[in-house]
Amino acid sequence: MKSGLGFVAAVNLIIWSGITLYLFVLDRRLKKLEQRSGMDVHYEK
Amino acid sequence: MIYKILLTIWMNLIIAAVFLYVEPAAGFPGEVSRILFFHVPTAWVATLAFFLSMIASCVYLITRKVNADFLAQSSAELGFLFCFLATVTGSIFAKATWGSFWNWDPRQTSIVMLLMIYGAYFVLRSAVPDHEKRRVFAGVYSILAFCTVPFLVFVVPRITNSLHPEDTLNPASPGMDMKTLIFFLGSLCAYTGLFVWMLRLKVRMLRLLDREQRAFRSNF
Amino acid sequence: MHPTKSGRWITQTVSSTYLSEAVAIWFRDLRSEFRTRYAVNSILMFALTTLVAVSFSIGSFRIEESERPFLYAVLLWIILVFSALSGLSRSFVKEQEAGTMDILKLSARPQAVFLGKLFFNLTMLGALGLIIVPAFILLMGYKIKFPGCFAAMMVTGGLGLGAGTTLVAAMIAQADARGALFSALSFPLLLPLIITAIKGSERAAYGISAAGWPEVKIAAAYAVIMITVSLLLFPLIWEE
Amino acid sequence: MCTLKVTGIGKYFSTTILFKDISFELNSGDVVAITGWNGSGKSTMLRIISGLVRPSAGQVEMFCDNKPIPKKSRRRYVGMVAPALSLYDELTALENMEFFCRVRGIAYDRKSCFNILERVDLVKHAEKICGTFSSGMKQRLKLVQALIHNPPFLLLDEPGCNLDSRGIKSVKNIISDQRSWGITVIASNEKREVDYADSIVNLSE
Repeated sequence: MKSGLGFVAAVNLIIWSGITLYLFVLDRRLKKLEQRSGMDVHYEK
Repeated sequence: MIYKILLTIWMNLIIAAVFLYVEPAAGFPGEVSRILFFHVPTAWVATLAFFLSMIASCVYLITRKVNADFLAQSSAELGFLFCFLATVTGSIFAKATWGSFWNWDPRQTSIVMLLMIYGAYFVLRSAVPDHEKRRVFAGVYSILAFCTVPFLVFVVPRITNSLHPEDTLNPASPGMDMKTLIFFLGSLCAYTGLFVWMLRLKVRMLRLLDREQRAFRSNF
Repeated sequence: MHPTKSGRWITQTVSSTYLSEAVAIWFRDLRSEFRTRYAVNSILMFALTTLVAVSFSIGSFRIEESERPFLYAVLLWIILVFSALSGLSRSFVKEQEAGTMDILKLSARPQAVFLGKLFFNLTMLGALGLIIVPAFILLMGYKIKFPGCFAAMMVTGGLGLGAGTTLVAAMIAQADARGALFSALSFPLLLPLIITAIKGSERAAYGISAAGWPEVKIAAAYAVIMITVSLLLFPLIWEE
Repeated sequence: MCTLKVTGIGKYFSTTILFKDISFELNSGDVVAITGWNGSGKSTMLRIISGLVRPSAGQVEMFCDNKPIPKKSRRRYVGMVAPALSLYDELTALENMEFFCRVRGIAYDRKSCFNILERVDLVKHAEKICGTFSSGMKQRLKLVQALIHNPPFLLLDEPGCNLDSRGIKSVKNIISDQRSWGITVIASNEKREVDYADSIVNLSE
């Protein structure tokens, strides 16, 4: 195994964590907005 | 909620495994083949998204339910994003294996064509001020564009020969060992899950926006 | 049709077909065009200036003999496609600008409007081809081994060009930013046709055995499919 | 016997409401005036009835002899005049009429066209290019265009605009003629035109 692979994997993991974190934050904010406008009934818990 | 956390863990697991656990596929120089675990799923998701967008457009034109158009629009936007990612990853892969970023391989030609069609689709959406008309036009354009795709599939390969590896990463081919296959399919699933997640977020956003406009209207 | 208390009748619509109505729209467009030269001037001037520019900068000896069939086919189709894109949206855009679009919507069936406009666009393309193609062949010294196949390629290619752009023209006429939008929307749809037409023209010029004229068939199929799909979709964008 | 039934019509744009919940029903012989301030949606209302604009809510139904007229063939039953509807400027008056006859599938007949032109005093301008017409003459030709197929539903959006006293008289004649067998909807704020009507729908209320 080449030595650089660990580094590439780490960078990838960080990027992916960033993306998923962003998606989670977005999810929460949308849920709040939906609750405020009273249209969360149709959506998941 | 739980499936999103599972998806995140699964995604990270796949990345770690792809770089650190799986051996590079035979027939490619060095570690190059590892990008295929990302390139193929993005291309797959792009295809799925565009297809979904076309179906949703048809549904909108028949039923005139706004939700169908939200789905069509979100799906087209995500498809564009994934298509772009597939182009970039494919281009990097091409540089490493064939020596140039771009050489108008049939696959590259068709992907550019798709990017152009959906680029035009977004331009059309932004150019029609009336909401309902915009939805109808976008739906009509996407169906019309979809009708030209078979020609592209039929015509383009006649022009140049493909260098695109067809069999090396075909799950059915015997060249792929068990370990690679598992993580390859795992990656496909993870990407599809991610697409579904993003799609729902986008649809919810559009709904909220629409809702807001309606609420504003009923204040009168 | 419906007798009323004063004994009047709604004027009967007798023996009217989509085709006869389409022809009425086609002839009206031709008549207007003949009087104003609104579309034909812009298309032809665009085509002629491009042709002159190409011919002036390349001439008839710059490109090697062996490369000519292919490169000339590329140049010819680029000239044809882009001059068509510069003017084919005019027939719809003009209706919109003159404020006659609504009156057409009120009086004609959508399919008849589509066919009428398609016929008009094909007439424009025919005129364009009749002038530009011979001029190109003469100016550039384009030698064609199979003139019949070449002509068939031009005709089917032109048909496809008209078929693929008419619906888009109807859409952009009702949108903002009309001029630039037309090429942007049409080009991706036309790409398979252009590739086919270039290949077919090259083959006809080379004189490679063109058994069955495959490219001509593909272009014809393209035209047929686009016209059918457009006929089905046109009422959606025409009627509110 | 024809009926026009408008139920709960509303038109909204993304952030505004033009009007909502407009309902009325008309039978042959009725003349109704739609009034309202500028921008209250008079023209849009007529465009909705004619089928040019899709309402955001409610529906427009038309019946002739108790048979509903499908939306597809509505154009054969509706004649409309509006400032925004222009005729073809490059054609002569007669050519315009010929075009509308052919496109509507009516047998084109020079003599009957002249008869209609006579109703609006345009006979001597029949062979002139419309681009050279004055706005009053164009308005008269628009009236002709709306009458060419003898529609039972006549929609007039400011029929008297740009017309001189003789033109206004012919509008009056057209409306009283229409009263004898069909439905007329007038959108206007002119007192004179509103007076032709038996009932009034006010969009600004």
